[in-house]
Amino acid sequence: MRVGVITFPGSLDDRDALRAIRLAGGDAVSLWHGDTDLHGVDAIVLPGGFSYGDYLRCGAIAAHSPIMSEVIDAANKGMPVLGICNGFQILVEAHLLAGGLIRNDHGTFVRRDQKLRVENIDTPWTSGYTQGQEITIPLKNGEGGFIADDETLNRLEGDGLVVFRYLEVNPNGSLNDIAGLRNARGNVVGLMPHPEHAVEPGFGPDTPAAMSSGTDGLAMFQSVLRATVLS
Amino acid sequence: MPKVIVEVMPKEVLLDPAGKATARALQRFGDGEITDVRIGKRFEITIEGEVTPKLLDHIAEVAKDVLSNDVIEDVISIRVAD
Amino acid sequence: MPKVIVEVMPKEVLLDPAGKATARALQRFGDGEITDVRIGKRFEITIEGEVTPKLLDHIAEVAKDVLSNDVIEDVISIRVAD
Amino acid sequence: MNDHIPDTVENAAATPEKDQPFHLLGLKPDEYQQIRDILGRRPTSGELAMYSVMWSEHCSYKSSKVHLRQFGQKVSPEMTKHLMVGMGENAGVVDIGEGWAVTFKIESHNHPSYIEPFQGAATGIGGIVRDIISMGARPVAVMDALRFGAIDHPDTTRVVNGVVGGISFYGNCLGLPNIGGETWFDSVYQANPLVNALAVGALRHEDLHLANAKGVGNKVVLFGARTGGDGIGGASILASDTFAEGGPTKRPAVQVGDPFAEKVLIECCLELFAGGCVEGIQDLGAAGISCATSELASNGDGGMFITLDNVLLRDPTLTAEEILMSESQERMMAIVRPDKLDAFLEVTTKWDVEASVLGEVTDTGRLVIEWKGQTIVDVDPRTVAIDGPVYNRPMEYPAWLDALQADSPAKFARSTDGDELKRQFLAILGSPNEADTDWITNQYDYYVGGNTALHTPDGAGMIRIDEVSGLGVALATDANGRYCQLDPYVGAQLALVESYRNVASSGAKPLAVSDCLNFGSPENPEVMWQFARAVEGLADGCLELGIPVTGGNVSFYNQTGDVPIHPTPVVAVLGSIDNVARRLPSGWQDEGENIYLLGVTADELGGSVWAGVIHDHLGGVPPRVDFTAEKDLAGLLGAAAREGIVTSAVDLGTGGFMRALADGVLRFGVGARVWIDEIMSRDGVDSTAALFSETQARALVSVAREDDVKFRGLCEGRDVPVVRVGVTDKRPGELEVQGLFAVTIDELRHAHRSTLPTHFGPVVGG
Ligand SMILES: Nc1ncnc2c1ncn2[C@@H]1O[C@H](COP(=O)(O)OP(=O)(O)O)[C@@H](O)[C@H]1O
Ligand SMILES: [Mg+2]
Repeated sequence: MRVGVITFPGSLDDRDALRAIRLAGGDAVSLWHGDTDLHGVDAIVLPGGFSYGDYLRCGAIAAHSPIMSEVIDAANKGMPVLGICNGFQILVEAHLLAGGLIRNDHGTFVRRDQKLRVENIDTPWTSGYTQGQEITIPLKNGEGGFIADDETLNRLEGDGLVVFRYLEVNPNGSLNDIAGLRNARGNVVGLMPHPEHAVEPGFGPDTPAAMSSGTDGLAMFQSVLRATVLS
Repeated sequence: MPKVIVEVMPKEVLLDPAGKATARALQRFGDGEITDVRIGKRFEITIEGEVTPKLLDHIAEVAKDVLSNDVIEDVISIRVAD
Repeated sequence: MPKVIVEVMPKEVLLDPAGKATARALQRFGDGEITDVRIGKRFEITIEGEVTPKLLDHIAEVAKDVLSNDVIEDVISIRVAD
Repeated sequence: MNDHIPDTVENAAATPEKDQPFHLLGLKPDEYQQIRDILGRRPTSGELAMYSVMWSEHCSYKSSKVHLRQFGQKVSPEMTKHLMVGMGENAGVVDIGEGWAVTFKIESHNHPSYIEPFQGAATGIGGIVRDIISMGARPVAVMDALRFGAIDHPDTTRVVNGVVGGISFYGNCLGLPNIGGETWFDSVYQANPLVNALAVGALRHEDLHLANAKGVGNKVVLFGARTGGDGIGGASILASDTFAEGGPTKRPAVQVGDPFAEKVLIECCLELFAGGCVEGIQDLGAAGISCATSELASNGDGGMFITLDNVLLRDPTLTAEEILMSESQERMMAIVRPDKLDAFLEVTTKWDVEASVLGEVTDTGRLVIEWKGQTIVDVDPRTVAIDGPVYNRPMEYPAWLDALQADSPAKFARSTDGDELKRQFLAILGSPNEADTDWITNQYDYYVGGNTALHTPDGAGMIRIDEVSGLGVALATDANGRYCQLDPYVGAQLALVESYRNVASSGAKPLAVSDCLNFGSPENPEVMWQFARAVEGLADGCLELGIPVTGGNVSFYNQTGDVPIHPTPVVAVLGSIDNVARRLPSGWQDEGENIYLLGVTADELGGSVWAGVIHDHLGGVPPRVDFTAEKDLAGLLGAAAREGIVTSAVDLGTGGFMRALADGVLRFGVGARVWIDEIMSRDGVDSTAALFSETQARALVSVAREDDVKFRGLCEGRDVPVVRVGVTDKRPGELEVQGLFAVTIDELRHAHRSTLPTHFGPVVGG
C-alpha cells in the first residue's frame, strides 16, 4: 500500500508523517511539491509545517503549487487525502474542504496534548476508531481557528461532516469546537492536531500509564491502509 | 516604478478575533469612542513597465485567487498608487 | 458609524518576508510584470459619535504606539473613510 | 542605481590625510593607527568598514581572548578523546559513537532583543542554527536561556511577549523542536534582557565541513537571501562620509528574519553536502561578508579575490561599505570546485535559493575586493580576522564584594513551625524564577521531528539521533547570576555542575560544554575581574569533570544604565545515551516506590532562593562545589539508568529538596509522603536547611520495591551517600512532609502555575 507525503518548501512534519505510515505498516512515498504526477500512490498525506512560510495566509501559496492540481484531481476521483495542520489549511485554501482557518483567538502559537472526540468514522482515515472515541494527540498551531458562515456551519453539522471535535479545551477559538472535517464523499479529511506525533511509544503525549506513551494517532494511518486494501 | 494597491478585509459576517483583541486594547487607552476594529491586509505591488487595463484585470484575478481567500475575505479595492 | 482607516506598512529598508514570498509565488504563476510585493496592515476602526480632530490626534498616537511597531513599521496614512 | 564613487586603494594611497570617521565606527585612535601601520597607508572606506566590524568586541573577542585561552590549555587527554573539532570553529563537534557526531553551540542575541524583542530573538535562533549547518550537520533541536527584568516591571511584558514570540515563530517555522531552556526574572536585566540561543545538530563523521577557503581557483559563492540594508547602523556613517550630498538615511540596526528562507537554506545545504558540492562553508552572521571572506581566506590558502558587484542586492542603493557590513540574515558562503559549480547551482535552483559567484580562492595572501572595476579592499585577511587587537584589560577586585560576602543569610531566624515552612515552600514554588514556565514553553513545539525523548518540564532535553539504535543526546543549560555575583569563580562552576547534573539525571553521560558568557562592560575593571574569575572557574571545573569546552560566545556591555548585570555565564552541557528508551523522567509515575536522596546536605543558603524570596536578600557565599561527589553521582545515575533500577531522577538545585520534591510530584501528579529527620540527624542540619539548602551533588530518585536491594548495593559500590526519604503515594493526592505539613497537589499546582499567567495572560487550557 503506497501512501505519499508531499513535501512543500517549508513543510516540517513530512518526515514524521512518513514515519507514521511506516509504523502503521504502509509503504511511505516522498512526493515533491514540484512533481506533476503522484508516482502511483494510493493515498496522500499533506503534512504539517509552514509551507512557503505561511506568510500570505496559511496554505495559500502551497494550494497553488504544481502537484496540487494532481491532488485535486485525485481527490475528486475518490483517492483518500489527509491534511494535517498546514495540510488542512492547504486543503481549505484549495477548496477541497469548507471554511477557513484563521489566527488563534488568543493570538499566540500553542502546543498542547489535545483531547478530541472522533465524530465520524465513515472515512478511510477514521474507520479504525470507534464512533465517539476520545483520543489525545498533540496540537501545535498559530492559525487553527476554524471559521465559516452560518450556512456552511449548518451544512457541515447537518451532513455529519465534522470528523474531530475538541474536548475540554477549545485551543484556538474554532467555531463549534471543530478540529477536523471531511468532504461530502468522505475521502478528504483535514484536521489541525497532529496524529503523526502520537504513533510511537516514547515519543508521543503522556498517558496515565507512562510518559510519552500515547499512540492514539496510529489508527488514522492504519485506517487508510485497510481502506485502500478493501477498495 | 508604478505600484498597484490591493486591499483585502475579512468578511463582515465572520469572526475577526485579532480585530476584537485590538479593539479591546485600544479601549483600554481611550475614551470609549472606538467601538470596533477590523484588520485587513494592504498589498503594495510594484510593477515593471506600464499599468495597462489588461494588467489590472489580471491583478484583480490574482487578488481574488491568491491574495485573498474568498471564503473568508473580500477584496475591497484595487487601484494604482499615486 | 464613521470609520477611520489606518494603514501600516513594513519599513522600506527592512526585509518583508511575507511580501517576498508572495511576489515569488505570483512570479511563478507567470506574472513577469510584478517585481515586488510588500504586505502591510489595514485597520478599519469604527467610531461612536463624531470624528473630531482631537480623536484623530488620539488615533494617530495609538497607531504609532499600538497598531504599529515603529522599529520596523511605518504608519503611512490615517483618514476618515468615505 | 547608485552612483557613489568608491574610495579605492589608489585613492587611499594618494590621500593619506583624509579625515576618516573611525571613532564613529567604534575604533579607538590607536586601533586606527594600527590599521594604518598594517596597510602602510590609510585604509579605504571599505577596508575601514571591514576592520571596524571585525575588530569590534563582538567579532574579535579582544577583551576576552587572553582569558578564554584557558579553555584550550586546561585540558586532559580524557577531555579531547571524543572531540572531533574543538574551540575556534563555528561550533565544536563531539563524537558520540556509532559513526555519529553532534555539534552544538550557545550564543547571545541580547542587545537586539531589547530594541526589537521579537525580531531580535528570532534572528538569534536563526544565527545559531546557521552555525550548526556550517559544520555540515542537520540541526535537530534548539534551546533558549532567557533573562528578563523584574516580572512586575511595566516594560517586562513587552520584552517577554516579543522574545518568546520571536523564538516560537522562528524555531517552530524551522521545524526544530525546542527541548528546554531557562527563564529568570531579575531587575538587573531590566533594560538588558539576555537571550541566549542554543542549537544542536547531528552528522555522520564523514560529513564534517569546515570554514576554510582552500584550493586555488575554487569559486566563492554567496547564496541564500539577498543582501539588504539591515543591521548596518554604523556603515551608513561611512557612506555619508564618502557621499558628498544628501547622504543615505541612517539605516536601522535591526534585522528582520525569514525563517522560511532559513528552512529552505538548511535543506539546500544538506543536499549540497550530500552531493559533495562544497569544499568549505561559512555562515553569515555579524559582520556579514566582511567576516565570511576574511575568515574563510585566513583559514584556508590565505587569498581571495571578490567582485562585490556580483552580490545580489535587495536594495540597489547600497554602497560598497554597506554591502561589506550588512548583517542580512539567511545567507551562507561556500567554496566550490569549478567542476562542481554546475551541480551546486542545480541544487540551489531546485530549492529556489538564489546564488551568485563572487570570486575565487587565490594564493596571494591578500583578500582583494573589487567594486565597479576598481580595487577597494586589498588586505592580508589574517589582519582582519585573526590578528586583531588583544587587550589585557585592567581588573580590580570589587570594592563591595567583601561586605556582600560577609552579609550572610545566617542572620535570619529559622522557623520550625510547619505552617510557616509550608508558607515558605509555596512562596518559593510560586516565585518568578521557580514558577512553572508553561506560559512560555507552550508556545514552543517540541514534537516536530518525532525524536524528542525528554523536553520541558524535564531537567534536560533529550533527542534521539539514530532511529535504529536509539542513540541520543541530552542537553541542559544553567547559570545563576545571584551565585556569580557572590563569587564568580564558584558561580561559574555551579552553573557547570548544575547543568552537568541535569544531564546526568536524565541518564546520559556528560561529554562536552558550550558556554555563553554574559557580563557588563569590560572597560569596568570590576566587571573584568568577574569575567576573569568566571572563566577561570569554568576552565578549572571542566578539567576536574573531564569534559571540554567546545565553543561558545562572549557578550559584554550588558548593563542597565551604569549598573552591570550579575555575571551570567550560561553553561550548556551535552551528554550522550546509548538508547533513549533508557532515559529517566523527572517525576514519579507509580505509587509505593521508595524515594531516595543521594548526596549529603549542608547548611548552604547564601544566594539561595530561600534567601531571595523569603528575605529579599542576596549575600554570603554560594554553595560549595565538590567535583568528586558530582562525578560519583553522575556515574551512579548513568549506571542506574542503564540497568533500569530507578524509575525517575530529579536533581537538586535552586530551591533545594522541596523544589525537587515538587518536580517529582507535579510531573505526573503522583503524591508522596516524605520525612526529613534522617537528613537532619545524619547531616546535622535544621529543618530549613533540610528543606531549602542548595547544597550541590544531590538528586532524588524513585525506586520500585523489587529493585530496592540492587539500588542500595549500587550506591554502596559507588560510594554515594543515600538516605530513604519517602514513598510515592497516589491516594491522598498530596505531598506530606511528616511532622511538618501537607499540601494537596492542587495547591502545589496553583502555587506553581499561576505566576506567569498573572503577569502575561492566561495559558491555553489553564
Ligand atoms: N525559556 C525556556 N525555553 C524552553 N524551556 C524552558 C524555558 N524556561 C524553562 N524551560 C524548561 O522548563 C523546565 C523547568 O525549568 P527549570 O526550573 O530551570 O529546570 P531545572 O530546575 O530542572 O533546571 C525545564 O524543562 C526547562 O528546560
Ligand atoms: Mg535550571
